[in-house]
Formats: sequence, C-alpha cells, structure tokens
Amino acid sequence: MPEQKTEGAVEEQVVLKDTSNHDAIEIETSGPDGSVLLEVDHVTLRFGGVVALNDVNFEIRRGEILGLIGPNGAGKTTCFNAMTGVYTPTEGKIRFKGKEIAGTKPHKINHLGIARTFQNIRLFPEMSAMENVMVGCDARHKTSVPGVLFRMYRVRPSEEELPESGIRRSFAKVLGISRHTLEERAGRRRSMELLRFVGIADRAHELARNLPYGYQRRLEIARALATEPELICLDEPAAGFNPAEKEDLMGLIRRIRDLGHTVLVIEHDMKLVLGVTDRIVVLEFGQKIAEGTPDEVARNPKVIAAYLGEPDDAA
Amino acid sequence: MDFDALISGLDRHTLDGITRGSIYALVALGYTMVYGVMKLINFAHSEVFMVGTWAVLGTYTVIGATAGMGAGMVIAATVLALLVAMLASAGTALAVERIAYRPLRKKGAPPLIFLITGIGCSMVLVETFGQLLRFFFGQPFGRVTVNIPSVLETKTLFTIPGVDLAVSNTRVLIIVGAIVMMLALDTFVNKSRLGRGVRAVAQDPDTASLMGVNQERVIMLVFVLGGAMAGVAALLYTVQYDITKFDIGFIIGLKAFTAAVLGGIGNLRGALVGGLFLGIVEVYASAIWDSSWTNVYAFVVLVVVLMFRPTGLLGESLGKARA
Amino acid sequence: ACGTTDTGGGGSDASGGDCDFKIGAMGALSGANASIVIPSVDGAQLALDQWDGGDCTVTLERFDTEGDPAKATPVATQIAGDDSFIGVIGGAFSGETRATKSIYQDGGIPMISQSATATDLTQEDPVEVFHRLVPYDDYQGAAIAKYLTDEVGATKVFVVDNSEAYGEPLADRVEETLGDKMVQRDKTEVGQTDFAPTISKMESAQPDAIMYGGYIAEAAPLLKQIRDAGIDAPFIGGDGLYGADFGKAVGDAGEGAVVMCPCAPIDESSTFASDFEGEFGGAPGAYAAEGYDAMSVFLAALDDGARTREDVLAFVNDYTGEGLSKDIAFDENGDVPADQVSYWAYKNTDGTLTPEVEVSP
Amino acid sequence: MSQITAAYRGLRLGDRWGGAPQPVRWFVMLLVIAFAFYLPYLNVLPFAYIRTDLTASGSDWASVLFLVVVYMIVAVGLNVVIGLAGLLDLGYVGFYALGAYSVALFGSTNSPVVQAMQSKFGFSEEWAVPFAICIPIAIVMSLVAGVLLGAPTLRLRGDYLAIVTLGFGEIIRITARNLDDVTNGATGIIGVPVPPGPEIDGRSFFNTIDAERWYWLALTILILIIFLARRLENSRVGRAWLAIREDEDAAAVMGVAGFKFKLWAFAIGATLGGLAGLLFGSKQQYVEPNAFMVQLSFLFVAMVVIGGSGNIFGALLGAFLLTYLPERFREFVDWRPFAFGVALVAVMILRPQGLAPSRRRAREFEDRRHEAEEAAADA
Amino acid sequence: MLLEMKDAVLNYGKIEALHGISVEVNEGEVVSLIGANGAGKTSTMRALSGVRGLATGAVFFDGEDVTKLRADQRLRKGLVLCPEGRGIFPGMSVTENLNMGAYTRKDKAAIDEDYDRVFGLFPRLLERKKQIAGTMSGGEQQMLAIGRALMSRPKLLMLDEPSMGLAPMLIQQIFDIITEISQQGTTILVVEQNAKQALSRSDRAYVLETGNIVKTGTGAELLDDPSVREAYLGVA
Ligand SMILES: Nc1ncnc2c1ncn2[C@@H]1O[C@H](COP(=O)(O)OP(=O)(O)OP(=O)(O)O)[C@@H](O)[C@H]1O
Ligand SMILES: Nc1ncnc2c1ncn2[C@@H]1O[C@H](COP(=O)(O)OP(=O)(O)OP(=O)(O)O)[C@@H](O)[C@H]1O
Ligand SMILES: CC(C)C[C@H](N)C(=O)O
Ligand SMILES: [Mg+2]
Ligand SMILES: [Mg+2]
Repeated sequence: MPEQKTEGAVEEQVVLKDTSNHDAIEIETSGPDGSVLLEVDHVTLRFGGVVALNDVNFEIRRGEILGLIGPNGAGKTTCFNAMTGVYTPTEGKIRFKGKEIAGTKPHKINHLGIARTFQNIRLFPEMSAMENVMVGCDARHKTSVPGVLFRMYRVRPSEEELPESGIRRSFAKVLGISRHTLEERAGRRRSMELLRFVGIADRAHELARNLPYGYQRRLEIARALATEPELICLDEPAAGFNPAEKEDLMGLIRRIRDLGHTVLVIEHDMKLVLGVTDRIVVLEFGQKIAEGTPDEVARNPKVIAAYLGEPDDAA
Repeated sequence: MDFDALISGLDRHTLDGITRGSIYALVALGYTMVYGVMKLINFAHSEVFMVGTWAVLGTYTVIGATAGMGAGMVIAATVLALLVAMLASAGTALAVERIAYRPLRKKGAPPLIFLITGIGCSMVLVETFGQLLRFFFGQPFGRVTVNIPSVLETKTLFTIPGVDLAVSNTRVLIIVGAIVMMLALDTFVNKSRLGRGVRAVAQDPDTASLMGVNQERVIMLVFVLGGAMAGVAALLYTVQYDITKFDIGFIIGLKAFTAAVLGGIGNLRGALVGGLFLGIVEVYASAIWDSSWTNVYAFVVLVVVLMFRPTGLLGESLGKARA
Repeated sequence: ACGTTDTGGGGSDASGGDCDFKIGAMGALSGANASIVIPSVDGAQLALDQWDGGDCTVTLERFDTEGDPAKATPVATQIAGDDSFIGVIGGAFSGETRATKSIYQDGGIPMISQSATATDLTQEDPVEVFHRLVPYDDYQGAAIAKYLTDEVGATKVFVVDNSEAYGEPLADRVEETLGDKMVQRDKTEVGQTDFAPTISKMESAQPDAIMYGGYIAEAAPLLKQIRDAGIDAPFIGGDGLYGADFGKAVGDAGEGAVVMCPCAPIDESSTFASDFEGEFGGAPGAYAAEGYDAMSVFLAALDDGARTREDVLAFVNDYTGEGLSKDIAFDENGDVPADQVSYWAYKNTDGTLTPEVEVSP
Repeated sequence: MSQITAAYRGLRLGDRWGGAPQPVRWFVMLLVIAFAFYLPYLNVLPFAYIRTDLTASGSDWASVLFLVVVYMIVAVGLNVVIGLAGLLDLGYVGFYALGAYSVALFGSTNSPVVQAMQSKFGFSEEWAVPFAICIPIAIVMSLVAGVLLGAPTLRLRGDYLAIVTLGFGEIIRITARNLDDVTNGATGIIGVPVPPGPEIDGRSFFNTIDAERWYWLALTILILIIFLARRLENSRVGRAWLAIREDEDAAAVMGVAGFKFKLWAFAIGATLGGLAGLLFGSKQQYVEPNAFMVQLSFLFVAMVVIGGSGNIFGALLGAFLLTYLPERFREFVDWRPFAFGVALVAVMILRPQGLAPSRRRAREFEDRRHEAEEAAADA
Repeated sequence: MLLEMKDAVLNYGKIEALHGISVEVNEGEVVSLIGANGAGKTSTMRALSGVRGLATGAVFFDGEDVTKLRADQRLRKGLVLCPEGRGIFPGMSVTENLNMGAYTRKDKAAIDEDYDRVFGLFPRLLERKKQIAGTMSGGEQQMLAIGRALMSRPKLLMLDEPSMGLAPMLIQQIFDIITEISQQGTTILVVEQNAKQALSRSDRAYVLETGNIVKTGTGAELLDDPSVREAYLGVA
C-alpha cells in the first residue's frame, strides 16, 4: 500500500468531511476523548437453546481502538450484529452516546454513526469500487426522489462551486444550484479520497467482484468510512492476509483512529490485535472472561487457556 | 352472503375443496421443485399440465376407450393413460428445460430472462395446441373445449355415515392419488441419496458439485419429477372434468403457483398444504359468496398469509425443509 | 375528414364518381364461440354474392376480434379511419359493440348488428350510427322467463351467469321477470372449469329448472357437471348457446337442453337455405339470416345511389323493407319495431338444435 | 444476424454519441424528436412500409403509434420498478387499469360514481368531474394504490412479491368487473372524457378517430417522463436501488433505507402506469375490465426485459417492438401468438442481456457469461 | 505421481489468472501452495478440482487425464476440495452437511466410523449436530467444511485456507489434523496464508506470484529462503 498516507493524516481529516454540508446531518464528533461512546449493558442473546451472548457487559470509549477476541463461536460477530441492528438482544441494553439503540433498524443505526464491515465480505459486487463508496457517502446526503426528479431544493452556491463558464454561471447565480448536484459532486470527490486513503484508488472504476480479496476488504473499510461513522466496527479485517499485508492493515487502522473515528475490531491474529489495540475484551461461550490492555490480556491465564494456547509467535 | 350455506354443507364443501386442492397441489409440486433448485419460476409448467391432459385424450382415442367398458378395461385404460400423461408431461418439462433454460444457464443469464423464456415457451405450447396442430390436423385441436371420454364413470363409491355424504369413485381416486404421489415424492427427496443431491444443488450448486453431485442430472431430475406429477394431475383432472382445451393450463397453473407460494415455495410438503388450503378456501368462499370472486379470495388469502408468515405456511426451500 | 391516414393501399375517394366500397364485419371468427358468429358473416357474404351491383363493387372484409372488446377497438379505429368502408356488420357480441360504437359514431359509419342483444346498446346511450336486427335482452329475459314458467312450469329456477357483459345482464332480466319463482342466483367466471360450489348450491336449492346466461365455452362443462352430480332439472340458456358447437361440446349431458334465440327457424327447403348450403356446405347456422339481411340493407343503400357514409347512414335510418328474418325497420334508437319481436326455443336433440316452440315475451 | 450486429457494433454508436459535443447531441436529439412527431404522416417509400395500414386487415397507423407510446410510458415506469429497483412486478396492469378507471369513474356521465354525485349534490345530468381534475385524481389513485400494495408486501423477498403483485392486478380487474354499482361491472363505462380542445369538422379535437392528436399528446408526455426518469439512474436514488438489488442487508447497514426506496420505486412505477392507463382509457372513451387481463402484465414485463432492463432506451425499444410488430403483421392473425412466443424464446436465448442493455448490465452480463462458460469444464 | 497439472492457463473473462503453471503432488506427500492475495492460489485449486475449466493445459490424477471431467466426476475418483470461504450448505443441519460429504459413498459402516472420527476431531460439531449450518459462527463453519471434506475419504485432499477465521488454538489443531491424516495415508495439497506453519509441515511447497510459480522446494528450504521470509512470513 502506498506509504505517503501516514504523514498526510491531519490534513485529510479536514478534506474527508463532506463538503456539501449546506444541510448535511450534524455529527457530533465533539465530546472529550475517553468518554463512553457505546455501552453494552448486560446483554444476553439467545437463539433457541444456544446462548450466543450471556450477560455481556463492556463499553467503548471515544477515540480508542478496542479489540474483541475469543474462540470460535464465542459470540463476537453476534455482538456486532446486535450493535448494528441485525439482531435485537433478548435482554439488556445497548446505548450509543447515551441513547438506547437495541431494536433500531440497521439503516437508522448507521445514521446515528455506527458503521461496520462483514466477516464474509459483502460488497455490492456489480458496482464499481467507487460506486460502492458513493453508496456509503449517500448515507449522509438528504436528497430523495422528488429532489432528484425535480431539483427543487436549491442552495446559493459558494464561489468555488459556481460553474466556470458564461450562461451556466449566470443561471447558477440567479437560481442557485440544486442540492442534489452539490451532493453528487462532493460524494464523488470524497469517494476518491477515501479510496486513496485505503490505498486502492488505482482500481476505482473496476467492479467490486473483480477485485482481489485484499482489495475487497479494504474497499469494505472505505465504504464504511464514507458513512462518516463515529464508531467503525471491523469483523476480521485481516482474514486471508499474509503477514506483510497484515502489517499494512495495522497502519490503516491506526490512521482511521487518527481521523477521529473510534474503532472496534474483531480479529484472530494476535500479532495484529496486540499491536494495534488500546484495550481488549475477551469473550468465551458468550461470556466476557477478561478485559484490559493488550499486555494484561496476553498474560491473563484464563485467556491463554481458552484462546491463545501456548505462546506461538507465528499465529 | 350466505354463511348458513357454508355451515350446512360443510362436509360437501370440504370434499369439493380437497378435490380441487389435490390437483393444485400436484401441479404446485412442479413449481416448487424447480424453484427450490433453480430459484426460478417455471412459467411453462402450466402447459406441462395441459399437455398431460391432451396425452390422456390421445391415449383414449388411440385405444378407443369409451364410457361403459368393462372394469378391467377401465383400469387398464386409465393406468395406460396415466403413464402416457406422465411421460408426455415429463417430456415436455424436459424439453422446456433443454430449449428455454439450459442455454441461458450456460450463459449465466439473470433470473428475469428465464422468466421471459418461460412465458415464451408457455405461449408456444398453448399455440401448438390452439393453432399449430389444428392447422395440420384440424379437430380436436384448436381453440375450443374438447371432450375427453369419461372412461371412468362417476359412481358413488360409499357414503360417509353420520354426515350422509356421498363420495364418488373419481374423488377417491383424485384425493388418494394426489396424496400417495406426494408422499412418494417427499420420501424420495428427503430420504434418498439423489434427493439429498437435489437439496444440495438447491443451496449451493458449486459446492454440491464438489461433493460429487452432478448438477445437470439433478436439474433434469427435478424437471422430470415435476413434469410427471403434473401428468398425474392431468389424468386426475380429466377423470373429474372430462374436458381439455388449449389454454386450460393457465388458470390451474396460476392457482398451483399460488398454492406453492402459500405453502412455502421450495417446500414439498408446503405444496400439499398450500394446495389443499387454497382449494378449500376457494370452495368455502364460493359457497358463501359466489365464484366470480374466486381469484380475489385466493389472492387475499395469499397476502394475509404472507403478511404473517413471509415465507409461506411451512417456510421456504427444499433444503430447509427439515425432514 | 380523416384523410391523414389513407395511404398506399388505401381506398378510393368516396366522393368520386366510381363506386368501389368495403363493408366490414367484426366478431369472434375464431375460438370457442366462433360457431355463433361465423354463419352470420357467411350469410352476409351470401347476400353480397347474390347482389348485382352494376358498376359498383363491394367487398366484405372480416375482422376477427375473438369477441374481445379490447381486440375490437383497434379494428374499429381502422375501419372508421379508412374511407372506403361505408358500413359495418356487427359487432356480433354486445361487449365489443359497446366498446366500439362511439368510434364508429365519430367516423360516421353506419353499423347494423346481426346479433348484439344487450339492452343498453340502444336503450341507455343510443348513438346514431348503431342499428340492430335483433330485439334487445329485456325481451329475451322475459322470453326465457316466460318459457320457464309457461312451458316448463317451473317455480324454482336456479339462475347462473358468467359475470360477463352479455350473460350477466341477461340473467338479471330473467331474474327480474321471474320474481319469486327464482330460488337462487349464482355467478361463475369466464374460463372456469370446476363448478363444484355452484353445483352444491343447486343440490341444496333443489331447483326445477336451471337458467344460464353466458356463452358455450363455460356452459358445456357446467352442464356436464350438473348432470354428473345427478341433477336433472331442465337447463335453458340464451342465444349465447345458439351455435352448432354447443351440442358437440356438451355431448350426452346436453340432451334436452333448451336455447332461446330471437331468430326464427329457417325453412330447410327455402332458397336461402339451399343457396347457403351450396356456398358454405352446411345448413344456415346462427344468425345467418340476420347477417344476410344486414348486408342486404347496405346493398340497397348503394342501389339507391348512396355513395358516402352520410348517404348510407341516412338511408339505413329510414329503411323499411322485408327481410329474411323479419320485416326490417329501425326506430330512432336503432332497434327493430316491437311487433317484430319474437323468440324461438330450440331443443338440443342428438347434438343439434331443433326448433321447439315460438315464445313471444 | 451476426453480420448486422457486427456492422452495428462497427458503428460504435454509443461511443460516438458519448464523444459528440453538446450542441451536436442537442441537435440530433431535436431531429429525432421532430421525426417522431412527423411519424403519423410518414408516407415516403420505402419508409412508408413501416406503416401498419398497408394490408387489407391492417390497423390504423396513428392509433398504433399512440398505443406504442402509451406502452412506452408503461415500459419506462416498469423499468424503474424492475430494471432499477429490481422488484419483479407481475401486476403492473393493475395500475394501468386504475388510471383508466379513475378517469372513467369520475369523468364520465355514465359512471355510477358520477351519477351518485349528481343526485347527492343536485348537479345536472350533464355534470361530471372535469377532465383536468381527473388527471390528478387518476395519478393520486394509482400512487396511493402503489403505496398501499407496496407497504405490506415490499418486505417480502423476490418471487413472493411477483405472485402477490400478480394477484393485485387480478384483484383490481375482478373488483372492477364485479362491483356493478360502482364500475358498471362487466358492462364497463362509456363516455370516458377526453382532454378539452377546439372542435374541428364537428368532432372534438381529441376524438376516437384522429389518433395522431392523441399520439402527439402522449409523445409529449413521454418525452417529459423520459427526461425525468433519466435523472433517477445516476443519482443517490439510483445507487440505492442498485445496492438494494445486490445485497439488501449490507445496504441497510450502510445506511440505505431499503424499504423507503423500494416504496418510492413502486410509487413512481404506479404513477406512470396510471398515467398510461388514463391516456388509454381516455382515447378509447370506454373502459371495461377485460382490457386489463394478467397477460398484459406479462407483456409489459417482456417489453422491459427484451429491451434490456435497466436501460430506459432498451425499455422503449422493447415496448416499440412488442406493440408494433404484432400490429404490422396483422395479416398473420392466427399465427401471431405463436410467433410471439417463439420470438420471446429466441431473442432471449440469442441475446439474454436484452436488445439494448444498459452499459452496466451488458458488462455484468459479459462477466457472468464468461464465468459460466468456463465453469463448464467439458466446454 | 498422484496429481499433476501441466501448463495450466485459466481465464476469468479477459483476465488471465494463471499463466501456464505446473504442479505435481506425489502419493503420501503434504504439499503447500503459498502466495500473496490474488496470486492465483484459489484459482489453481479450482482448476484442479474441476470447478473451473482450463483454457489450455491438462490435469492428470492417478495417471488418468481428468482435464475434461467435471468436479463431481473428479470427486468420485478421490480428488476432494474443501473450498475457500467454506461453502457449507447453509440450510442443512450439521449432520446433513457431513452426510453430503459422503454423498458418493455406499459403505455404510465405514461412514458411521467417519462420523465418529469427525465428531472426535471437532467436539463443537457434535454439540451442534442439529444446528442449521448457516447460523453457525465463521469458525464453526470452517470446522464443518473440513469435517465434511474428510467424510469423502479422499485420496487427495485439497484444502484452501483451512485456518482462515479460526482462533489461534484451533489453527494449531488444524495443522495437527493435517499431519495426522497425512500419516494415515491421505495425500494433501494445502493453500495457506499462515505460511510458517504450512511450510514447516509440508514435504514440498510452491510459491505463486501473480499467476506464475516463482519458487519451489522442500518446506524447510523455503522456510529458510530470505525472499520468502520477507514476503510471506512477515520477517524482514
Ligand atoms: N441465528 C443463529 N441461530 C442459532 N445459533 C446461532 C445463530 N447465530 C449465531 N449462533 C451461534 O452463536 C454462537 C456465536 O456465534 P458468533 O458468530 O457470534 O461467533 P464468533 O465469535 O463471531 O465466532 P467466529 O470467530 O468463529 O466468527 C455460535 O455458536 C453460533 O453457532
Ligand atoms: N470470479 C472472478 N472474476 C474475475 N477475476 C477473478 C475472479 N476470481 C479471481 N479473480 C482474479 O484472479 C486473480 C487470482 O485470484 P485467486 O482468487 O486465485 O487468488 P488467491 O491467490 O487465492 O488470493 P487470496 O489470497 O486473496 O485468496 C486475482 O487477480 C483475482 O482478482
Ligand atoms: C351472437 C350472440 C350470441 C351474441 C349475444 N347475443 C351478445 O349480445 O353478445
Ligand atoms: Mg465471527
Ligand atoms: Mg484464495
């Protein structure tokens, strides 16, 4: 992945925000780092006889990278699903920025500021990489069907939004520019920036299904970022990566955090988890068995017994 | 509106409904199996049924079967007609698969295209009997209703005591025939190895082939079985109604498809449940009101059921049908 | 008026001296109900063949509508838009006639229907161009009811229709006339094959006669299922069953079924019958005489010197004369005069309809 | 066939069009539109051979053109539902019927509804809702029907929707046929109003015969609709539909309000269907239930798919061919349905992506085809 | 030689994913295939198993040309693939999925034995015998997929990234299983990102890079190869 990104991070933070903000949804990115962003409050989730989550209790703090690990079938993905509205907890509450979100529709939850990637990649395979990201950008846009059809909602354009030439310029000055047009423009620009950010801009116009696996994983991240989430959840982003690629991914995750997003990551690769997270929550059989800094967790005998096995640097 | 009529004749109406529903159910099997495996509504299936009815007529004509033959002859003629109808219907189904679906599958076409070729095939088959064959052979082909000799004459077989309901031999044949065929098919799909292959292809064709399942064979099998069931339905239908017509498949096909969805498309037992349920609902409702609203009852029931059970009464998919 | 659409093969200029015209006939020329329509068009053809037009040439063009109103409207637009047509025979069925008569009205082209009997065609919203050679169904309903009460002696009639534009209103009329001599009314659908619900209603109503309003296609299976169920009450239908195919389609079950028709039997020894037989290889069937008469009226208009639609229309409006089927004249609505209203009951014996008795409503 | 397609490809029309400068495109477009308006008068050989009234039993050319355009409006609407949003609607004729019936029910003095209003409010026998008001009524009725049908059923997946919509179409038709006191039942309603206009030759401007006027009216509406519908495709809305089609759950998690957008698609489709029905009913000046059989729905779907679903111009082409060809070959009356069926199968097998697919579909399709062909190891 | 692929070229539409590669696997060996994302590992497996046809080239199995055979026909000969992304039957129960593995087998007693063996290897599957496979967690599905492949009693078992999505302890276990079944006489071809583990347990290995084989050697040789170490082991 191109390396020039790391330095540019601070500027990008500005550019990556939607610039068509004449009327965009306000996202409070304010709030001090370290305050609670999402709270999983004694959540239990059962499927018939299977207890996938059993009284799980933890919180995610603003600005951190939190790892979620545990043996197979421990309930990690289920926990994601509960947070993103795919499942509703049997018991307990999930609060995002203090607001109860259990039972809210997935797209509403996205609008509140949570985005995710999937363990089994789920892109829109017949759309280009760029369009995939545009769909993410659209989540923050407001123009709906009448707006697209009739372009009635007009905004007074700023100087740089005005068309270059003659008649069109005068028209735009008098009539304004439709919000739809501005949103489209901003969306396209931002999508390209995001693709560059995750390092796959070179194949922006290829269909998602034809991208190599690693690119697809990164595209999923770009698409999720496009919805301007406060919290982004990554489900096994490194699955199928080789060690060198995992190294790159760690850098990307850090840079996402540096943009001001809070990150929750599920991963089985301990090197990545220990290397990138600030804190780790460990699940086993649907129960939380440990929580703490990477060091603490890695030394925790329960975790070693249930999950890590004897230390193995190659894992 | 006449609820009394329904209540007072409940036994009779139920019997009528089951008779009608049995035929729906048998035809529904074809829709459900093809859908289960290929996620495709085989629009030409209604004509597979129609061809079966003509095959019955053809058989009777060739062997010169008429009403009032001896019992042995009646049985022989009926069995022969059954076999011919099953063969003809299965053959038609297979031909439709070969001509209209296989080339598309080879090209990886999206499902909507299959729908159109299905409709096209259906028109061709309808017109074959309504026009093409008439052009070459004249009567009985063409756009008129034709009679099929009622080889098996309707007789009261027994009377259900208590409710004093006369049950005719044709009805017994239809109901028993339908249920036996369904059970046989259900056992086959759920218990036999080939049946498991069918379900595997239904869920993931690529992986199924990795398990040693021959996908093409399975698809052919599905069309043949569905077609044969439509052939059985065709015989039972002609036994009861003694007629056929070039476009006779349309309405029955529509209802059978509705029944399949009602029961949970892709689910064999769903087809039986959906068919019987639909038949009974239609007859009950026609008893209370009248037959001019029949299709409305059918579809309203469908919508109501789907609203509460979005994947039909018994739920979806050949694979998910837990044996 | 509508010269915009005549091209290439279009007709000659009607206002010119020469006399080269077409007459259209539209109806169900194919399908299950064709046998009620084709003889009438054949009858019209016969009239044309027998006509000596002098320097006039007229051709009869047949348009198949399958009796379907939706298919009839484009046909009507075509006929109305082509100036070489100066008259229309039809529509044969009421539904298609209703759908097209305003088109013909806009085109100012006279129509003479040989068989469309629905009441509203002339009684509710008459148009100037429409005429018919048959009385309307108020009479037919009354005739059927009268037959049922007087000839059959029925007091408990079960009335069924096919929910369609001809059968339903006819059954309504029968119901009205019968009053409390009707025990129950039921409706079925076009295309239906399983009549179990209707039959179980009959079983409990125990009617002493059954009346069906509709066409042959559904009447045949219905009647068969009625007989299969062991109900042997007399069965009577309207002119919708008056076709040679009825007997064939219904088979043994149809033995004794009665069909009412506003058409008198044609004497087998008449010249018309023998000419018809000679031309079309069979006895004149349904409405053959009416078709013949309709054509004759148009031809008379040409003989009279009419050369435009307007002329022909004026001629037809005022026409009086003796026809094969009846004495022809049209009242201001386009109907036959009341004294010409007469019905015949035909009984199906051995698969053919034989005249039984005349009924005047 | 292949030679023709090769020659066509050789022209690279699409690319040239895309590459042409703006004014040239405008000019060509105007030319095409002008030609379309001129069509009813087209009488220059050999082009006149496309007319449908050359044979004895032919049909009126301008009427055919009108019907073509009405079906094109239908196809554009259905293309939104099927092609863009990916919802299989087999009951589209229901909306078409609703449009036709609304104008009849409120605009005709023969309609029981109008008669009831007359007696209720003491209006004269001549009174009926004016045509101009019937238009919004028809549009609102079909839109509401679209939403009412969509709201409970759009949650159903794929093929369930197909049968439910099919049922909807039938319910509309049967209800119209059976509710004698509201719709005149099977008899239908005559005297459906036409748009106002000056009288010419003693006939109102819009009459049943001078079909070219109807054609121009419908064509104008069609052009407007195409202009609007094109806007949908490359927009937030179009992308949302595409995303839903591909993976509805993933789309939801990405913030796409699936239900809302599907409902919009349905509402747009319903409105256009209703509008087309209104034109049809008004031109016929007569509506009756049998004009709205299910088979018409199949025909509509076939138009969109044959043309190449997803592409407005494909849908237009499909509508044109499937309406025009049967009319052009009227002399083969009895064989038309047979030929039609054969043609459906043949065209789809030879060109499964449709005659004029959208670029995206064409590309998707190529990929899939290669994949499928290679997947067959014995190939 | 049990399996041989000669000069295989595989296309996806216009993209050529394999540029004429040759792979050999001898009876009883464990051979691994490593390479970066998109190198063509999965494509190689697909070509070998018959899920995809080759543009040119040939595949021999057990001395027989199987190039023209479909996947199901190759399976009957004992060539079994456990595909990438698991490919379980989502609507069938765990037991039914395993049963599908034995689709072509008729030896009932031996099949029952194999059930016990698989359940012994993955107790989680035994616990969840009746669960519908589609609702299982990612790792559980992976176990099921491997178990199902074993149910076919393959002569040659091909595993495409068997450790993907598994927890560290299980990865260890999977490799132990691979070693074990290899000792029981099954030949194995495995694709792995977990190159270190894979190489240390393989007799031989191939390194794929953008559709070409760039290196081959014994597992130990490649483990020591500096360029391999840098590219695939994450050790500079
Ligand atoms: N819909 C469901 N019905 C029944 N059981 C379920 C369902 N979804 C998940 N489970 C079960 O819940 C448990 C937790 O699953 P989950 O997918 O959360 O695991 P995970 O921690 O993500 O594991 P992995 O690392 O393997 O992906 C598993 O045992 C799984 O089988
Ligand atoms: N279905 C497909 N259509 C088009 N291109 C494909 C398809 N599948 C794979 N490719 C392309 O073929 C090349 C090889 O892919 P393959 O899946 O074999 O790689 P791999 O080595 O298995 O990678 P990974 O480690 O990501 O699984 C890649 O460039 C990929 O983009
Ligand atoms: C030919 C006749 C049976 C037609 C019938 N009288 C009708 O009005 O429709
Ligand atoms: Mg998981
Ligand atoms: Mg791979």
